Amino acid sequence: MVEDRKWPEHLDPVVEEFRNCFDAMERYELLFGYAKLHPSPLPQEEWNDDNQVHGCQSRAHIICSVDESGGFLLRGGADAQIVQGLMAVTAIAVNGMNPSEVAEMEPDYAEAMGIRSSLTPSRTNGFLNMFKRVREEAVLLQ
Amino acid sequence: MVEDRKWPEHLDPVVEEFRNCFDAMERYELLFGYAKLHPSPLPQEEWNDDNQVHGCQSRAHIICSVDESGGFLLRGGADAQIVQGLMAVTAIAVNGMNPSEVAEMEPDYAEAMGIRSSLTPSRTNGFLNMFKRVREEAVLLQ
Amino acid sequence: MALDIEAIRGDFPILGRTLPNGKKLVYFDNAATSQKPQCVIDAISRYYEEYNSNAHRANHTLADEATTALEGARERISSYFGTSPDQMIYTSGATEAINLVAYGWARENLSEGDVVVLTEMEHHADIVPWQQMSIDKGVEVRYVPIDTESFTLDMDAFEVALDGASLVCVVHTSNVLGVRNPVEKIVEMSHSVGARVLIDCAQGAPHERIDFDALGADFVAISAHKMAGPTGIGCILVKRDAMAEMGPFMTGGSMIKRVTTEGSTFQEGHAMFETGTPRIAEAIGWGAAVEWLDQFDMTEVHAHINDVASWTATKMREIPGIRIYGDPGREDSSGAVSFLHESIQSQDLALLLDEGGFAVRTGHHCAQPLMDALGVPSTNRASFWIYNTMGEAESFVEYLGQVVQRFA
Amino acid sequence: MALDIEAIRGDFPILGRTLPNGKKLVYFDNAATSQKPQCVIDAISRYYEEYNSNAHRANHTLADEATTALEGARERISSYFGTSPDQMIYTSGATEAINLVAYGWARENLSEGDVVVLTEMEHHADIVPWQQMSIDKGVEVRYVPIDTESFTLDMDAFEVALDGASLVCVVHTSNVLGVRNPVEKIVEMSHSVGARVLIDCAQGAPHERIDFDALGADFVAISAHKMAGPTGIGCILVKRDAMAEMGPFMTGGSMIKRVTTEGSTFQEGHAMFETGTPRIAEAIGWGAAVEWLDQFDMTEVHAHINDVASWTATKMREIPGIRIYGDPGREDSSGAVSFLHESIQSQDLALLLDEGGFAVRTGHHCAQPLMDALGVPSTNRASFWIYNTMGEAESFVEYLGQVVQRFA
Ligand SMILES: Cc1ncc(COP(=O)(O)O)c(C=O)c1O
Ligand SMILES: Cc1ncc(COP(=O)(O)O)c(C=O)c1O
Repeated sequence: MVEDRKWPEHLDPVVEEFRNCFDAMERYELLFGYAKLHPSPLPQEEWNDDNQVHGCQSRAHIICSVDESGGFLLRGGADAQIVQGLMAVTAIAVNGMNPSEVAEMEPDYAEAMGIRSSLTPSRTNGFLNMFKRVREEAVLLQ
Repeated sequence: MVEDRKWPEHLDPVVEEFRNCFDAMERYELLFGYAKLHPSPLPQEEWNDDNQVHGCQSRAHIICSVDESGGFLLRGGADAQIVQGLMAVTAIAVNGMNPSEVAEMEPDYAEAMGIRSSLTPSRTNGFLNMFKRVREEAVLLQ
Repeated sequence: MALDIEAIRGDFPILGRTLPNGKKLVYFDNAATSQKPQCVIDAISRYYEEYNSNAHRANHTLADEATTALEGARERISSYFGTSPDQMIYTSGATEAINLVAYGWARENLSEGDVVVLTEMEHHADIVPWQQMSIDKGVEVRYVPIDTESFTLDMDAFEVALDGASLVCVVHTSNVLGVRNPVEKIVEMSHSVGARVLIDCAQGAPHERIDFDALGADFVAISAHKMAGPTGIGCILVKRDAMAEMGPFMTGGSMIKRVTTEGSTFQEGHAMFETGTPRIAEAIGWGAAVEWLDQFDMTEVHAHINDVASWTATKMREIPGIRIYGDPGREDSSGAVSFLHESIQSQDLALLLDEGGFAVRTGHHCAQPLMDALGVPSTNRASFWIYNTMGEAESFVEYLGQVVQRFA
Repeated sequence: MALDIEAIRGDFPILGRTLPNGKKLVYFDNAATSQKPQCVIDAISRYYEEYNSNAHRANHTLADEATTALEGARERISSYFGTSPDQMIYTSGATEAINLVAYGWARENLSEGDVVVLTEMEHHADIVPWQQMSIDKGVEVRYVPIDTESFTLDMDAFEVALDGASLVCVVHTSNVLGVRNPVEKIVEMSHSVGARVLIDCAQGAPHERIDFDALGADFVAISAHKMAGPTGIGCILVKRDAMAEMGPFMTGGSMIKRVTTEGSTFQEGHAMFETGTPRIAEAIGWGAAVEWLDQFDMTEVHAHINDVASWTATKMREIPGIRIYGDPGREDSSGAVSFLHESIQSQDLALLLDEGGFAVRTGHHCAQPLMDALGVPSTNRASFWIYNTMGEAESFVEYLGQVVQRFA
């Protein structure tokens, strides 16, 4: 697995944790946990039309920026815990990375984590829309 | 056949003639012949909107009346020979009959004659529309 | 004679399906679309395999067979709905049916200041066309509110709204609440003030036998795909005198009498509103669906569905945090159970239920004004049909209970 | 690599059919509708048997699978037509496609005195909507005549008609004459005077690869059922900037952003024009048809069809009394052979041919202005497609000769 992964090495333990879950429901439980432990949450007061991620049936908002040391910072919030959890994992992955690295990232860690419902574009939880938006913003922040 | 026929007895020889044909093409040939020998044709000059039979793709016109002796008279014309032939056979059947008998007639002689294309309402030669119109007029002439 | 649900299930190949995660499918999304029995699927395949042809002007055998089947379907479907073929116009579904009334009837007959009465529980398909008519024509649109305690239409408000109305458009059965409106009374009251009435029977037709002539509504909109038929077809039933007031909507082949470069004349009656190559396979498939449905007594079907819905709702109410919108099991209810959990967001709940094999719909169900009235942005909705079993309902309630326990 | 016609025929179950009179079916009515390969029929059945569900807002597995298949079909079909999914709007066929341009674009952008240019060889679907626009909006409709010797559009007259035109609507290939118009030049000339162009590719798409982006037309109308796809579906391809000028046509669910009792906002782009439950099975079937067609080189397909048509027409001309309308075999021709016999009326001839198993279409072919220009009320039309063989053509010509001998 470590060979062909396309996510930053420091995400490995997180991915591993999900892979060690007994079943899908346990993975969702874990994801709900990550949702609560989001490293850089975007409080609901800051949600607005500009930072809304479209194509999600639930509401999702992100703001991307670069911190003092040039590292990427993804702040995000969603009303659905599954989206919020995937946002949290994504933030763990990208926060601190070089924006140009973020711009190249692939969303396959979600698949590796075994979150089935994250995999198809038509799923309205909108993880893929969120991820695409992150990459677009990373391009602009390079 | 004579048992359960629903057409006037004097049509029997005509029906028989068709039944004795070798195949469908021979029947059509015979029908083309009857078209030319229509006993009471309606010349094209008399075709108009009022006497047009609707629901035929080809043009068909009929005028029904009662002659001096109280017998039904069907005059008809069509630009398609197959319709014209079926009209001719119909005229042979109904001419001279009592209108109330005509009003009760069924179009099954065409089936007995083996004219397949006369059988379904969707066939655009419109035999069935023509026949229905004859019966309706017969009701009015009773 | 009681319904043999297991035998009925046997008619539906999809109901035996195992999902990619190994769970058995439990299909509770019937208000969105029903499943199709094998005989419907076969009728469509047989058409394409044996007698596919463009219909009308049928001078060859295949065209004759296709036309006969197409018109036979119209006979069968219109007669199932208690009316005659000339009062039925094929559309692509209930949405196009209502748009046809807007473009074909209202555009010709309504003008500035005329009043169209809707209700807060209409589907978007029965709201947006009228809002557009209001923009284009200056028509006034009124919304009859619902009572959010009983989840029924406020009939006093309806009576008030009727004043001066030209057209009344009411949903037969709400796709969110499962509540059936008193459509007989609505038709009567509307006619008494001289208004025409459209009843949106998209949800009604799968749950009871709609008798168009007996109901007396001027327009009834129906979708095939919610009543065992294929996608892409439905109809609008139109009373003869209302049809006589209509002008053409979509134009082109078939609906004409004569076209010249100077202008065209049109067919009369329902033929004026059907243009282009007909939805032949779809009509034949729908005919087969109606024939399939016709073997059942719809009163029994409704009772069965209501039993399952009622039992499910009762059990769900025992699960902490679950709130139900509507009153499943009530006489005027039919098979849709809308619900929310107080802390598990509806999308999350939908995905967690999906993990258990349960297909429920989640969202605003194309009824945002109703969502606004209920004060929620969306609901989860389990909706039942003829082939759903008490066993499925039991496993659903059990699974939902576990989910709530783990995730709330 | 030459086409293996026998192998292709093997894909079409209907082609093996024996008619009730014992004759083998010879299907020469392809311009009305094509037959469907087994893979298309199976794609539809598989949808209903395995993953039927309403699409969009897909929070359960079945809905996800249906949505993925529906959108996958849009990708595949739009890419087959050389464009991107956002420039494609599903309709029920070419007729609705053109009506969508009339209601969605012309209603918003044309007003009294604006000029719409048509041709005498348009199908009614591309005439009547513009006549209605002329009644509703006072738009002027001009008809470019055809040269009845060469059966081609009078391009000098076209140039004159262009003066002051806002919209030009031309059929890619005539369903009666089989003649392909110089659509590239027509697009260029129309754009040079600032007019938008609609090309009716109902007949063009089955005979050549339509590359929407390369063609540069603003609107292209297509029917699935004439190109191996199911009934009830088609599309309008719309250039991005033309789409931006459009307003909503049919309204209801899906095409909205937000509905309140105060009013509604709509989706942008193609989503604004698709409302109601999608034609899911139909889209999936059409996607399968496009995939099937995509295995062939359409230049070879066209050459094969043209060979058969050309040979047939040449032989038919040797039969006494037969007159052909069009010039089959010519480079700009494609597979339709319209004809009349001087003394055997066209309906009679159709039924006599049917007796031999030959399915040809007879009538005005929804092109009465063209019939008027040709000075006939109707024609017989044999139209060929990919699976027709020289052997079928031979038996047709032989049988036709016998009919003429016997019945003329
Ligand atoms: C040239 C042309 N345009 C438009 C149409 C209408 O297509 P449809 O009936 O599929 O809507 C046809 C088909 O008959 C046609 O041949
Ligand atoms: C009450 C109601 N009306 C109208 C519609 C629209 O039907 P369709 O999408 O089949 O056009 C629906 C289906 O979602 C509905 O539930």
